Amino acid sequence: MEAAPPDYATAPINAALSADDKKNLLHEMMRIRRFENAAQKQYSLGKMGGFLHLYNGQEAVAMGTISLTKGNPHDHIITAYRNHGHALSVGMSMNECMAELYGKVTGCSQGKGGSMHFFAPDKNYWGGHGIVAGQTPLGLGLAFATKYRGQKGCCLCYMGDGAINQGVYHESLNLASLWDIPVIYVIENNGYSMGTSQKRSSAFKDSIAKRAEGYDMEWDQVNGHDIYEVRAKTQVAIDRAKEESRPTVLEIATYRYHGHSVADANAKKYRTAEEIATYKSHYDPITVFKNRLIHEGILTEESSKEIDNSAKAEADASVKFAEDSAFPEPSSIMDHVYHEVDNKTAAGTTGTHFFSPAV
Amino acid sequence: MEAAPPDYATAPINAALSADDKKNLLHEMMRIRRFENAAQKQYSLGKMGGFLHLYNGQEAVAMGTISLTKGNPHDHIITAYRNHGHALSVGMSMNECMAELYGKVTGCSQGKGGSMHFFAPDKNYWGGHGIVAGQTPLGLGLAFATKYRGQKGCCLCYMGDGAINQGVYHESLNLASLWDIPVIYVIENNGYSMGTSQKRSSAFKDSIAKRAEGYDMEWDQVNGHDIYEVRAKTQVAIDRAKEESRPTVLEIATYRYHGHSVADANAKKYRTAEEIATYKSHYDPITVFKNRLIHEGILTEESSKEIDNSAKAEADASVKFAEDSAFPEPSSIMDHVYHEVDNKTAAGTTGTHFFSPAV
Amino acid sequence: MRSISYRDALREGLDEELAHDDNVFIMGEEVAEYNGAYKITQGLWDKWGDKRVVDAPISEGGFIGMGIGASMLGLRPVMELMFFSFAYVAFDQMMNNAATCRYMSGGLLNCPIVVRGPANGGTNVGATHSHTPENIFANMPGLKVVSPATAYDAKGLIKSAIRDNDPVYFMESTVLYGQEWDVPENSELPGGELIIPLGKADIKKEGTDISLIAHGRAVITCLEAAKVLQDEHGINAEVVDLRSIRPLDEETIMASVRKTHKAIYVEENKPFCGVGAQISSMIMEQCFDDLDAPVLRITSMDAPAIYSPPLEKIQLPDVDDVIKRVKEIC
Amino acid sequence: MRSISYRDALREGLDEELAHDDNVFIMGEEVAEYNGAYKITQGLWDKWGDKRVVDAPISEGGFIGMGIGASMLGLRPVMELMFFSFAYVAFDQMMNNAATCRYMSGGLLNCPIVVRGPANGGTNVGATHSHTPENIFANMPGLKVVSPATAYDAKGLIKSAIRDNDPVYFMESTVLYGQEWDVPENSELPGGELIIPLGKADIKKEGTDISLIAHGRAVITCLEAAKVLQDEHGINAEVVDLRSIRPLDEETIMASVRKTHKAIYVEENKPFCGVGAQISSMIMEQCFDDLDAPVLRITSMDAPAIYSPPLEKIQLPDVDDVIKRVKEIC
Ligand SMILES: Cc1ncc(C[n+]2csc(CCOP(=O)(O)OP(=O)(O)O)c2C)c(N)n1
Ligand SMILES: Cc1ncc(C[n+]2csc(CCOP(=O)(O)OP(=O)(O)O)c2C)c(N)n1
Ligand SMILES: [Mg+2]
Ligand SMILES: [Mg+2]
Repeated sequence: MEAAPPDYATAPINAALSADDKKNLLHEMMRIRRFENAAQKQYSLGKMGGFLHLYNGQEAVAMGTISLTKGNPHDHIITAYRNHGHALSVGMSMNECMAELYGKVTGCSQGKGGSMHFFAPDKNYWGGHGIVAGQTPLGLGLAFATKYRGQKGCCLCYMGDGAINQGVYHESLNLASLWDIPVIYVIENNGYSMGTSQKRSSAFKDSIAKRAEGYDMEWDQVNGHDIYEVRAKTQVAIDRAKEESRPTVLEIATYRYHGHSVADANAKKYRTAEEIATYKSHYDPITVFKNRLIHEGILTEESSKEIDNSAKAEADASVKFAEDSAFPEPSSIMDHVYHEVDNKTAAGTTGTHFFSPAV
Repeated sequence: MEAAPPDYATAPINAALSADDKKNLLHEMMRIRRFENAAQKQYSLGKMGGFLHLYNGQEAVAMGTISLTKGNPHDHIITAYRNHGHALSVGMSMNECMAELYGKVTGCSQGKGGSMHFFAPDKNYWGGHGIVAGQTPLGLGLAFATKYRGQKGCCLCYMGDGAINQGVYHESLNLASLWDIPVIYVIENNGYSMGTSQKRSSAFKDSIAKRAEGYDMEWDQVNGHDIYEVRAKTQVAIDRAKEESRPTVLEIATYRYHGHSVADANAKKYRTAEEIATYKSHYDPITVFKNRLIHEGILTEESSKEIDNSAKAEADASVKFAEDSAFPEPSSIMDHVYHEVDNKTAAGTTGTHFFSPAV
Repeated sequence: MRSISYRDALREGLDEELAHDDNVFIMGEEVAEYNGAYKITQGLWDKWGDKRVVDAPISEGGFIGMGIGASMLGLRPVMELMFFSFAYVAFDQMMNNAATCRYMSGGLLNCPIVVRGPANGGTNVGATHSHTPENIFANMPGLKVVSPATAYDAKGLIKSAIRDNDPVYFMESTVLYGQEWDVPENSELPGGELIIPLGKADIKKEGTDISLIAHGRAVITCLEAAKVLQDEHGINAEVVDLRSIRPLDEETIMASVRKTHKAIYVEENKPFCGVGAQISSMIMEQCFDDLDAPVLRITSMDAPAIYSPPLEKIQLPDVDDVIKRVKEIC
Repeated sequence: MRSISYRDALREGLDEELAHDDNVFIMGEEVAEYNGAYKITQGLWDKWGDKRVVDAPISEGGFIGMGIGASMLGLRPVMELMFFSFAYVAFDQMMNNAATCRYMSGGLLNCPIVVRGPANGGTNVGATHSHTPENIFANMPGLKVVSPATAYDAKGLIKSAIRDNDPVYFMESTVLYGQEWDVPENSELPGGELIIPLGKADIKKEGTDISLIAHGRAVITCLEAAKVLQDEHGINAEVVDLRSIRPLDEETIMASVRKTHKAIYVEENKPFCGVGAQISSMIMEQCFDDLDAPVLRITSMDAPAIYSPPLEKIQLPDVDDVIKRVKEIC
């Protein structure tokens, strides 16, 4: 860490926050943490299928960045499979998220997507995508459409540090810069792609965001453990997107506490126990911010505990909601394949859309 | 152009050339030019199918770089579809190349590949590839194999300026740098991908080769109209590959005189007549080198003419060779699909490999 | 009725849809300033400008993915692949993001895109440029695959494809671009425009003795073969043009087979798991007792596309191949 | 004879081939230090080191393309796709460079690669991670596609695949990895090792009443169904396991059908242009007069793979589906 880091609390975007706003940011981060903990517990009880990629340790990234888009109808969000934090940050309810993990009909995707695929287009939230970097051109497209329509907006497109080595990301960078598309690529650099450290997967100098320079594009590095810094530096990129219609790559340093997914048997093999412990004790984004707010005099240990308790209660309730919900009807397997079929339009009722020798 | 450019004739690799060596380089460039002219003529007479991408104007790139690999058993060459110059530079005969254009059985690929797909593995020449940038990981693999075997060698992997926006090229750059693979990406920057100028397809600052920096990789820019400079700067990259096993990206400035392919109806629309004329009169790599050798006192206009005449005669003879050759037998359509089948091995004779309801 | 080329018909369709809906835009390599590698978009950039007709770098995965993302917000990109073979560098975007996002979101997302371009062999451009992936894309639920054989169909189908709210992959043929067919002026049409629904096959020639079923350029081959069969062999073949592979007009296919009791599927696809395999097995599943002989298939010879011009002609199914097979079972 | 898991059988095969030929190396995401996402390569990095077992970044197009290039010089890369679904980001390399270079060079080039990994649904990982592209790759001449159903086959086939001089795409199933089967020790074998040639189907159960033909995990479903059919319904089904889809053992398939006169193809593929479409149309072409009923097909329900665990179970063919269909025609 540097000697005297700038204090991002004084950045205008943070200075403008009321005490309630700040407590709300803390609350939102705690909600993410509590949601993930509840999900982990239910997963290990066998209540879910597939994968479960937890966001613990990275909360300040999703919440810090997405808090800047609130109330802007033309700001869009899209991310990869580690997407519960983003989903909650855009305002999705714990209930619909937990139910989705259970594969219940009350889930945000009616049980069709699972952990990796949360969506809420009404909240400008476009998922939740499982193919590494597959969402990077989609984010470009969301920003392109915003510009095409003459709207002032941007797209925050999240990805992991392992995703920077997929070709489609580079194609997207070139297109973004060439066409002045207001997209912001947020690399959540937690140091590892599954069991592979950043150094073993990526050749770079100084920063993995710096590849942006090859496309004549702006980039920055951000300390993702400090939500103030996340907000301050991301706001610069958002302003650039909206004022100049120029893209940015942000590399946000963060850490994930759990294994790659809950099924990661090696979670403790490719990282030392000390490394994990150091992050938890020194850099935890929730603790850092909580202490900061206590230091600012707007929070006490007790009021913090209360906030956390309410987050936990909400998470517990979401488990109950999910448990009590029904599974989708088997017939729903054939829904949501084609828009035209679902809507029984002329197109949807012309010709055979489905081929079902099994039936 | 700069005020006093360095004289690359004095670079050790060029200083070591005998007068005959130099005349030979000129001869080889003239051979490429004459081959292409002959091919163009026959193409317009309807003797060939498909595409014909001519190399006129770019001769110093293939010949300059490939002349550095002569006699090195572990140096490999691979390129895109504009590959006649490279094929002749590695020592393929005009006959087998022209016959391939005709789709004759005497063609290097027995008429199976056509203009875009010349191959000569015995000369370490691995094609000729039609999918833009598709060859970039292949070149990486050739260099990887060389290193794997403990051989001192490298791979020169050529590509166009339009190819830098394909994702697989970036994936290759990362792998090359991460794994210290002795590959050299040679971007033949002729300013256009089909009808699109470099500026309209690629976002960059200073140089399109500079994207290499994002991968902590060396890069350089080269004047491709001066074969001395091409050789001098490429040798640096080859040395880096062989001594340090490190990759390089070279951007070689060059120009193509003809349309994208001979069928390019717009060849004169997206470039001004002046631009083309300027290149031909001031920067033609053959004229530049010819004049240089005259200036050096080792060539006269007459001896140059003689060399050119012999190149032309060879090209004319190759047309005759191609004309006189037979088309492949129809049954050969089914050859060369599977190694095991062609070689009638146990594997090749077990089970059905081909499904021929038409027969 | 005027006669126009398949190329001009496509362009008219695109032009009309650009006029019909501001959300429609065209994107692809060389589609704008160059007027299209195969001139399908000739004049459209001049008329509609940079915003509606966009030249893309050689980044098919990137720009098609971008189009998919934009379509989720309601734009309707029509993306040209210079060759449909180049879909293979954009395959993940086309098979996952386009085909599955609606499903995985429980219907919250939508992907109204068109990807179009030529998907054919026969012009000696070699194995990598001659793929015919109708079967591959039609395998994936969530996608639609269309393959017009005539100018009339090309115009009517491209307009339907653009208005369709699902991803449509529209596979043309460079060999057909120059062929001319009757296409009515809009003023001659009751609704004022030519719209052909996806999922409707077309009996291109009525017949009683055998059903020749095909899509794309193979339809033309079948029509020529049917003429010779009629004129020289007294065999009255019916030619069924699928036009749309998914959705598929099963009824028209089966009705034809129930009438003729014999069928051959003709295609320029490779044989293994090609469209013909699917259609022939459907016919045999549904019309087993109506058939006088197994459904036959005629396809490309089962090797990568060869360059050598006279050999590539042999590799692809031609009129003689069709006649020969018909005579074997009629 | 000992019993080992499909996973261990694969690993033994890989290990033996690493020992057999210095040109063999393994490459993929997490295959080395992590021991493989599904632990197929457990212990191999420890034993063979960095050179022979290589961890790759998430760049499937780049590293598979690299393997293809290296194979042209004689190396024999065995490349793991963590899920075979990720082939879609490497599709051009796998369909063009691997499949066509030999052809386009008139036989001068060669591509002895193996790409292997799980290609299956059924574990609730969603639509993008559950593709079953056997049909897609087997469509392309120049490629070989293998899909073992048991530990025995997995070991014998992976060894053949690695020694094969053509590109082999080897599709496994995460659902099978833990299943145990008899696999002989090398010392028990006449040749000292277990090699199963590609292109040989295996009659997994003899029968007389109907042929249940399948590949991969569906073979196991058929075996279970056959047992119930025998025990509870007195129907003696024969179970034919293709093992290798291309090359294909037509003889064994047709001999079985000629014996039983009835056939069902069972697969976890999507139906349209799936492997079952190909095999059923081949059977009907070749055994039309031997058949007492059309060849039926049982496939995945025709939608992208659903997440919801109880529903994904329904989406895929199971024992009851097979029994129900068999009883319809037996
Ligand atoms: C194209 C593709 N290849 C491989 C995978 C398997 N995979 C899923 S996540 C992952 C690691 C990604 O790491 P990173 O991008 O750093 O994100 P993080 O998990 O750290 O959030 C891998 C290899 C995939 N989903 N898609
Ligand atoms: C993936 C892919 N997309 C598009 C094409 C069609 N195409 C062939 S060459 C070319 C232009 C390439 O330009 P550049 O790389 O600069 O090479 P040059 O022709 O100038 O040598 C295009 C678009 C292709 N062959 N492959
Ligand atoms: Mg990471
Ligand atoms: Mg160029």
